[in-house]
Amino acid sequence: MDQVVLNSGDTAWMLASTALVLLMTPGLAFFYGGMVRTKSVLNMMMMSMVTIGIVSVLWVIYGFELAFGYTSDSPWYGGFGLSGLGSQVNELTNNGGIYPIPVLVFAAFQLMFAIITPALISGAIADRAKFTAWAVFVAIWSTVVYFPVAHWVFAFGNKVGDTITSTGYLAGKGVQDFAGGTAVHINAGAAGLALAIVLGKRIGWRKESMRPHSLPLVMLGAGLLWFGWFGFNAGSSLAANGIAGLALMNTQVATAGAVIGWLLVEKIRNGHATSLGAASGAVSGLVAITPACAFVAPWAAVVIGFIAGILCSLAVSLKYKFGFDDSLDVVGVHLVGGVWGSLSIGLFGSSVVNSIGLDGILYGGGTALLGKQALGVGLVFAYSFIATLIIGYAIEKTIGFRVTREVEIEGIDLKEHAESAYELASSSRGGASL
Amino acid sequence: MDQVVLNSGDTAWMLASTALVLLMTPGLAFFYGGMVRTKSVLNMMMMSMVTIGIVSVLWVIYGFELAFGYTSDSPWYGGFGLSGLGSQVNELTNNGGIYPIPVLVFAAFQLMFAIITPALISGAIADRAKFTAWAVFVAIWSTVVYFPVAHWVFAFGNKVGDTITSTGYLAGKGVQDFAGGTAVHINAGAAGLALAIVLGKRIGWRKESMRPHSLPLVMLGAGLLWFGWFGFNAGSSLAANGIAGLALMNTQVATAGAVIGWLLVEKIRNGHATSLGAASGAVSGLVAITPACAFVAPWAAVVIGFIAGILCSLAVSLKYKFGFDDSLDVVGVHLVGGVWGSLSIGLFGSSVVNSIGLDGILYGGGTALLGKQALGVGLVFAYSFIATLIIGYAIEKTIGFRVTREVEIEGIDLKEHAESAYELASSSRGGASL
Amino acid sequence: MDQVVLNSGDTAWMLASTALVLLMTPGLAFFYGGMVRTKSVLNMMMMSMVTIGIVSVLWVIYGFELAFGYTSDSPWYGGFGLSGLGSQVNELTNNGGIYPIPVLVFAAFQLMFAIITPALISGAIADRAKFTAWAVFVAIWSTVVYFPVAHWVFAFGNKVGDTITSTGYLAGKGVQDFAGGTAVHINAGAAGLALAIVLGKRIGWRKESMRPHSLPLVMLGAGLLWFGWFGFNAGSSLAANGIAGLALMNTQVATAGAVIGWLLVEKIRNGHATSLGAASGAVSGLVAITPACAFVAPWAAVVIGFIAGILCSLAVSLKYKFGFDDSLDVVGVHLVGGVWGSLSIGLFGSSVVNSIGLDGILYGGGTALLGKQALGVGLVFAYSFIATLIIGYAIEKTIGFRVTREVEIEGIDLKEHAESAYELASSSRGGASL
Amino acid sequence: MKLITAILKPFKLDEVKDALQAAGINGMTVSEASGFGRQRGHTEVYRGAEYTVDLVPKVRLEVLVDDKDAASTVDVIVKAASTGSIGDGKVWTTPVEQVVRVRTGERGPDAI
Amino acid sequence: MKLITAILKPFKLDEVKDALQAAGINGMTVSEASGFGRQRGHTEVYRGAEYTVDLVPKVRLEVLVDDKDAASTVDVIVKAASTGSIGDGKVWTTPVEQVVRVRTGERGPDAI
Amino acid sequence: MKLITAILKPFKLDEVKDALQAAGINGMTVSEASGFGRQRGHTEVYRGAEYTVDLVPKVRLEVLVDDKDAASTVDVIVKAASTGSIGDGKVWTTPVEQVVRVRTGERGPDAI
Ligand SMILES: Nc1ncnc2c1ncn2[C@@H]1O[C@H](COP(=O)(O)OP(=O)(O)O)[C@@H](O)[C@H]1O
Ligand SMILES: Nc1ncnc2c1ncn2[C@@H]1O[C@H](COP(=O)(O)OP(=O)(O)O)[C@@H](O)[C@H]1O
Ligand SMILES: Nc1ncnc2c1ncn2[C@@H]1O[C@H](COP(=O)(O)OP(=O)(O)O)[C@@H](O)[C@H]1O
Repeated sequence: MDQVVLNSGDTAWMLASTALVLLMTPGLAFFYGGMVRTKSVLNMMMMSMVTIGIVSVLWVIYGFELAFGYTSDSPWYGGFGLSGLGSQVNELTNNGGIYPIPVLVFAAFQLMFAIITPALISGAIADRAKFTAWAVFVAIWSTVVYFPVAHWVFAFGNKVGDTITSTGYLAGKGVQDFAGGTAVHINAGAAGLALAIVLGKRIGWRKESMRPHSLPLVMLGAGLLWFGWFGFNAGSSLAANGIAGLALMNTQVATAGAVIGWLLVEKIRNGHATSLGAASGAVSGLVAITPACAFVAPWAAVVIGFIAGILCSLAVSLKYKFGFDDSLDVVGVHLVGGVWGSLSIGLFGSSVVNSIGLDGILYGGGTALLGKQALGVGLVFAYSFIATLIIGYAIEKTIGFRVTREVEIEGIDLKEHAESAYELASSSRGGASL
Repeated sequence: MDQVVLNSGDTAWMLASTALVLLMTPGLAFFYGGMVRTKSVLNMMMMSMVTIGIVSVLWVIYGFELAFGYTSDSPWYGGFGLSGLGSQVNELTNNGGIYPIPVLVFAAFQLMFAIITPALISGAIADRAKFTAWAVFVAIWSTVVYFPVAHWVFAFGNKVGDTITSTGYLAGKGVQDFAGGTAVHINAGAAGLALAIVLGKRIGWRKESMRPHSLPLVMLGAGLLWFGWFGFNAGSSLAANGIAGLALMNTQVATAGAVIGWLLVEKIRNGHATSLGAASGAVSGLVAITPACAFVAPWAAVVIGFIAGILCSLAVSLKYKFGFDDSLDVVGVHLVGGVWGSLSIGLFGSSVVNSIGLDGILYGGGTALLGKQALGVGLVFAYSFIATLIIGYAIEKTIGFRVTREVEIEGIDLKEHAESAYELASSSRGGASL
Repeated sequence: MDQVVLNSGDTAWMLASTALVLLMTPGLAFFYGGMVRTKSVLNMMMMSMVTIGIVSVLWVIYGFELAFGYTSDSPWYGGFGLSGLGSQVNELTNNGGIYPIPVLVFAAFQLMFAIITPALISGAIADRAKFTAWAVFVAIWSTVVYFPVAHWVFAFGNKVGDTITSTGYLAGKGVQDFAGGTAVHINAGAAGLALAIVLGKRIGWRKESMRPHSLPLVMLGAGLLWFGWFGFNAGSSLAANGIAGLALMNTQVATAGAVIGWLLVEKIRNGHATSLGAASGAVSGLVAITPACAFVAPWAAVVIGFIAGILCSLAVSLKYKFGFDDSLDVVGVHLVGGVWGSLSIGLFGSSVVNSIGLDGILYGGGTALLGKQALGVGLVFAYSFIATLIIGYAIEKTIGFRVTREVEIEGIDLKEHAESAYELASSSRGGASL
Repeated sequence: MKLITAILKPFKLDEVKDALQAAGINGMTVSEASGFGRQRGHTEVYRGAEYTVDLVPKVRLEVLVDDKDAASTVDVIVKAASTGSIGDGKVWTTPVEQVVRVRTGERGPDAI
Repeated sequence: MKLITAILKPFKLDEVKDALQAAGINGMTVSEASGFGRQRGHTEVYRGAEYTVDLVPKVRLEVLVDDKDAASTVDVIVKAASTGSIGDGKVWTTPVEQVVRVRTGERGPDAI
Repeated sequence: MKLITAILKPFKLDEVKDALQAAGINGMTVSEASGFGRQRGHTEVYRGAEYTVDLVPKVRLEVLVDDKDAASTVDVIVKAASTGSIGDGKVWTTPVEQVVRVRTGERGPDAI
C-alpha cells in the first residue's frame, strides 16, 4: 500500500465523474428555472451560476483546506490556512488511505459537491432573493456550514503509515454516507427550510397559481441531473471498480423506482401522472439512493427509490400545512429524501454486497447501524438549520435579503438582472415579415 | 485468460458509456418532444420517462436474467427466474469470454439499451396513446420482445473453461451487429410500424399541418443523442481499446456523412436544407453505423452514413404513400437505417480493420456475410412486427390504446397529464409589470 | 519507451474526452442560437451542424493527414495525400512521442477541435450569411487555415527511435499552447473579425435592439460548453494523469474567476449582473485558460480567469467603437480571451507545476517565454486574419456570401431553411381546446 | 362599413377561413385570445396542487366588410364555427367610419 | 349593446375578473397587449449595451354588455383595476350593432 | 372620440411609433396579430413535406384620439407604415362613446 502509483483507469473515471458532477449544477439551474414563472427564470439560473463562481474560488483559497486539510487534527474541520493548491500536482489522494488518483482530481471532484449543495438551497427562495444578498449568503454558508460538514462526513483522514489522523466526526463514528445524503441533501434541505422561513412567503402564495413556465426545461434539468448523478454516486468510490458499478446500477434503478412511486401516488390521488411528477420522482430517488448506493443490493435500491418517490410526493404538500413557502420543494425532496435514504442503510445495508459496509436490520445487523445513521441525520440537520437561520437573519437585518414588493411583482429578472428570459414574439422589433 | 482481473481503464470507459447511453433516452424525449405540437410535448416526453422507470425495475427483477442468464441454455432466451442482482457485485462479466469489467457494469450498460429500444417506438404513435396503455405495452413488449431478442443478438454465451453455452441464436450464426442495428433499431422500427397500424392515423393527418413546435428542442435532442451514442457504439466494445477507438471514429464520421446526405437530398428536392433535416440525418447516420461501427474502415463509415442520409430522407415520405401515420418516422429512420446498416457490413466489412470481423463483398469475402446479415434483419423484423401487432391489438381490445377524439383535439398533455408544457405569456396570472 | 502498450485508462479518458468535445459544438449552437433573434435561431444552429458534417468528412479524406501526417517533414503542414484512416486501427498515437492510446482516438479527439474552430467563427456573421456560402467557406477555411495551423501548434512530430521529424513550426519554437489558445481561439477570433468585415453590418445594427431571444438557451449552451471543455483541456494531456487533473482543476477555477470578473464589471458599470454576462464570462474564462491550463497553478488560473472576465467584458464594446458588427462577439471573447490566455503563460507559467513547462516572469523565468507566446499569438492572428479576408472576399465576389435585404428582414430561417424555430401558440392550427 | 369580430374555438379557424374565402372574403386578421364564459376551464396539477385555469384558448378574428355584406358574412362565420357545444364563441358587428389601405392610400370600401 | 375594451396591468386581471363576476358579468375575452404611454418602459442590458424597452406588458379585456349595464360595468372595471400609479390603463366603450352566439345562433342581448 | 386600429408590418412598428410621437400622440396599445390577404404566406418544409403557412405576422396598433385628431392621425400612420408593397396593412376608424383613465377616473378626451 505504501508504494501506491497512479492508476490511469481510476483517474479516468474520476476525471469523467468530476465533469459529470459539474454538469449537475447547470442541470439544477434548468430544473429550477423551468419551475418558476417566466419573470424569474434568469434569477433562478443566476443563483446557481454565481454559486459555481464563488465556491470555486473559495475552494482554491481555503475551502479545500478547511474541508480536507490535515493541519487541525480536529473532527470538526480540516485546517485553516490559504492553499492555492499550487504544489500538489503530483501528489496522490490521501483520505483515510492513499488512492491512486491525483489529489487535484479529488479536490476538483469534491469541489463540485461543494458547489451543488448551496445551489440546491436556492430552490426554497425562488423569485424573491436579492442577488447580491444571495452571493454573500453563498460565501458565508459555504465557509461556515458546508466546508466543515463535508469534513465531518467525507474526511476519512490523513493516513501516514498505519496512523490515520484528522478523521471527520461522523466518518469517525462510522456513519455511512456514500455520496452525500447528509452532507449534501439534508444539509441543503435544512438550510432551504431555514431560508424559506427567513425570507417569508411570496406575494400571492396559495392564492395565485404559480405554474411552471416550461416543463420541457424542467425535464431537461432532470435529465442532466440524472446523467450527472452517475458521476456523483459512482464517482464517490474514487475508483473504477465493482463498488462504482454497484453504485451506478443502484443509482439507475432506485431512480426508476422513485419515478414509478411518485407517478402512482399522483395517479391515485389526482387521477393523472404528470411530467413534473416524473421529474420530481427522479430527483427524489436520486437523493435517497445517494447515501446508500454502495451499501445495498440493487433490489433494495429499487425499494428505497420506490418508497422515496411515495414519501417525497406526499411530503411536498406539507409546506401548505405548515405555511412556509419552500417554493420548489427543497425540503420535500432533498430533506425528506436525504433523511429516508440515510436511514434506509440501517435497514437494507449489507456487508455481503459491500465488504466495507455493515449489516442493517434486514440483514440481521440489529439497530446499531440505524442508530449511527440517525446521529448523522440529526446532527447535520440541526447544525445546518440553526446556522442557516442565523446567517439568513443576519443578512436580512443588514443588507436585506428580500427584494421589494415592486421588484417581486414586476419580476426579479427585469429588476435585478435587467433582462428578460425570452423574446420569442415574431413581431418583436426587427423581426417578422416585410 | 482464466485469471482475468478487473481492468480499471475498461471499467472507467464502461461506467462513462453507461451514463452516456442513459442520457440518450432524455435526448430522445427532447428530439421527439420538439417535433410534436405544443399540446403533446409532455406526453411525448413522459412515454420515454416511464419507459426508463418500468424497464429498469423489470431488469432487476427478471430482465437481465431473461436476456443474459445462462440457466436455459437456449438460443432464444437466457433464463427464467428472479434475480435482484444482489450477489454479483464482485463478479466479472462473462459473455462468450470473461471481460475484466464488473458484471453489474455490463448489466447497467445493457439496461440502457433495453430502455431506449421501447422508447424509440413511441415516436410512431405521437399524440394519441393512452398513457396507462403505453406503460402496460412497455412492460409486455420488453418482456416478450426485447429481452429475448437481446439474447439472440447480444448473448455470446457463458464461458466455462473452453466451453461456451447459452449463446444467442443470431450471435451463434455469426450475424454481426456490434451495437444493436437489429436488436435495437430494426426491432423498434418494426414495432413502430405495427403500433402505427394498430392505433391508426391522427385526426387531421395529411390535412392539417403538424409542424414541430420547437426545432431548438429537436436540435438539443439530436445533440444529446449524438453525444450519448459514442457510449452506445464505442462502449459496445466493453473495453477502452482500439476497437472502441474505431467505433468512436466511425460513429462520428458516418453521422457527418449522413447529415450531408440528407441535406443534399433536401437542397435538391425542396431547394432548402433544413435543421430538421440535419437532425434527422444525424440520427439516420447514427442508426446505420450502429451495427457496423467496429467492422468497417472510417472511409466506409462515411459512405455508409452518406447513403443512410439519402435513403432515410427518401424513406420518410413512404408513409404518405402507404397511408400509415408513423408520426415521427420511426420506420423511415430506425427501420430503414437499421436494415441498411446491418446489410452494409456484408459490403464493407473488413477483417483487416477488425480481426474478429469478416470480409464483406468489397473485400472479397463474397456474399456469405451479407446472407447472415439478411437472416438477422429478417428474423428480428418478422418477430418484432408480428409480436407487436398482437400485443398492440390485445391492449386496444382490452383496456384501449388510443385516446378519445376529444382528448386528441384538446391535447393529450392537458387531458392525460393535467399539465401544459409552457406558460410563457408575460401577462399570465401573477406575471408582468406593476 | 519503445515497447509502449495500450493503456486502457488513458484510452478511456480520451474516448470520454472526445465525446465531451463533440458536445461542445451543439453547445455552441445553443449558446449562439439563444443570442440571436427568433428569426435566425435555426440558421445559427445549422452553421454549426453543417460544420460538423463537412469537417468530419474532410478529416477522413485528407484533413488528419494534412494536420498530423509526417510525409512532408515540413513545419507548416503535415502531408498531402488521401488517407481514409483505414489501416490504423491498431496503431498507437505518435506525436512527438508514442502515447499509449490508439491513433484513431487521437484522430477523433483532434477532429473535434477541427470542428469547433470554424463553428466558433459563425457567431461573427449571425443572421446574414448564405448557407451554401458558409458551407463552402468551412471547407476552404478548414483546408487552408485550420489544418495547417493545427500542424504548427499541435504536431509535436513523428518520433522514430530518438529522432523526431515533422514538428510543427510553433511547437518547434517552444510556444506553449496546451489546448488551443492560438490554434483554436485566436484563429477563430481573427477569422471572425475578417468575416464580420467582409459581410458588413446587419440591417438595423445599433439602431434596433437585437435582444437575445432566449437566455435559457444561452445558459444551456454555456453549461454544455463548460462541461465539454473539461474534455477539451484535460483531454489535451492525452492521458489520465496528474497533468489532466491540473488542467481539469484550472479549467474549473479560471472559469469561475471569469464569471465573477465579468459580473463585477457589469455590476459596477450597469448596476446589474446579467445572466448573459455570467454565460459570457464563463466562456471567456474557458477560452483564456485553454492554452495555460496545464502550465499554471490553480491560484494563477483564478487570476487568469478573473482578468479574462474583466478584459473580455470591456472588449465586447470595442465593436461599437470600431464599427464592425461582430454579432456575437467572437472577437471580444475568443480573440481577446485567447490572446490574454496565451500571453498569461509568459507571466504565470511554472516549471514546478508542470515539469515540461517553463517559468514565466513571475517565477523568475524572464521574458523569454512571453516572447515565444507573442510569436504564436502574432503569427496565428496574422495568418488567419489575412487568409480569411481573402477567402471571404473570394466567396463574396463569386457565389455571394451575404443574403439579400429581403431575406435578412423576413428572417434567414424562413428564407434559407424554410422553417420557423418555434410554433408555440396554443391556438396554432390543430391546437387548443374543443 | 362594418367590422365583424369573432371569438372562436382555435381548431375551427381553418374551416372558418375556408368558408369566408368561399364567400368571397379575401382578407382578415387573426389574433390569439383567451375566453371566459359558460365553458368551463380545466384543472392542472403541479406536485399534487390542483389549479383551475378558467381561461380557455380562443382565436379572435376581425373582418372588415362593406355594409351590404355584413349580415351574410356573420352568417358564414357562425355556420362554419358552430359545433353546438358550449364555448363556440361570439360574433359581433361594429360600425366603421373609415378604412384606409396603407399601401395605396385607397379609402372606404375600395380599401377592403 | 356595447363593447367595453379595457387595457389593464396584467397582475390586476384576476381582481377585475372577480369583480365582474360579482357584478353578474359572466363572459369576457382576454388577450395580451403591450402599452406605450406615460408609464416608462424599462432598461435591459446585454453585454454592456443598454436597451430601452418602451412597451410595457398589458392585458386587453373585452366585455360585451347590454346598453343598460355599460356604465356600471365600466365603473366596476375601473374600480378593480386601479392602483393609483401611472400606467393603470384605459377603459373605453364602443357601440355594437349585432351580437350572435355561435353555438345557438341567438342574437342581440340574449347572445351575451 | 375615435379608436384608430391599424394592422401593420411588424418591422414598421418603430417608425410608426416615432411618427405618432412626433405628431403629439403619446399613448397607444400594441398587440400581435396574423394577417390573411393579398400578400402570400410562405412555404415551410419538414422532412420533405411542404406546408403553406398562409397567415403572415402583423402587429395591431390601437390609438384613441380626439375626434379632431382622427383624420390626421390616420394619415401619420399610413405615411409611416407604407412600403408600397403588398401586405402593408389597413387602418380603420371606429366611434368611441366613452373613455376612462383607470388611474384617475378622468373621462372623455381628458382620459386620452
Ligand atoms: N360578454 C362577453 N363579452 C366578451 N366575450 C365574451 C362574452 N361572453 C362570452 N365571451 C366569449 O365567448 C366565448 C364563449 O362563451 P361561452 O359563454 O363559454 O359559450 P357560449 O357562447 O357557447 O355560450 C368565451 O370564451 C369568451 O371568449
Ligand atoms: N391614446 C391611447 N390609445 C390607446 N391606448 C392608450 C392610449 N394612451 C394610453 N394607452 C394605453 O393605456 C396604458 C396606460 O397609459 P399611460 O399613459 O401609461 O398611463 P395612465 O393611463 O395611467 O396615464 C398604456 O400602456 C397604453 O396601453
Ligand atoms: N377585410 C379585411 N378585414 C380585416 N383585416 C384585413 C382585411 N383585409 C386585409 N386585412 C389585413 O390587412 C393585411 C394586409 O392585407 P393584404 O391584402 O395582404 O395587402 P394590402 O392591404 O396591401 O392589399 C392582411 O394581412 C390582414 O391582416
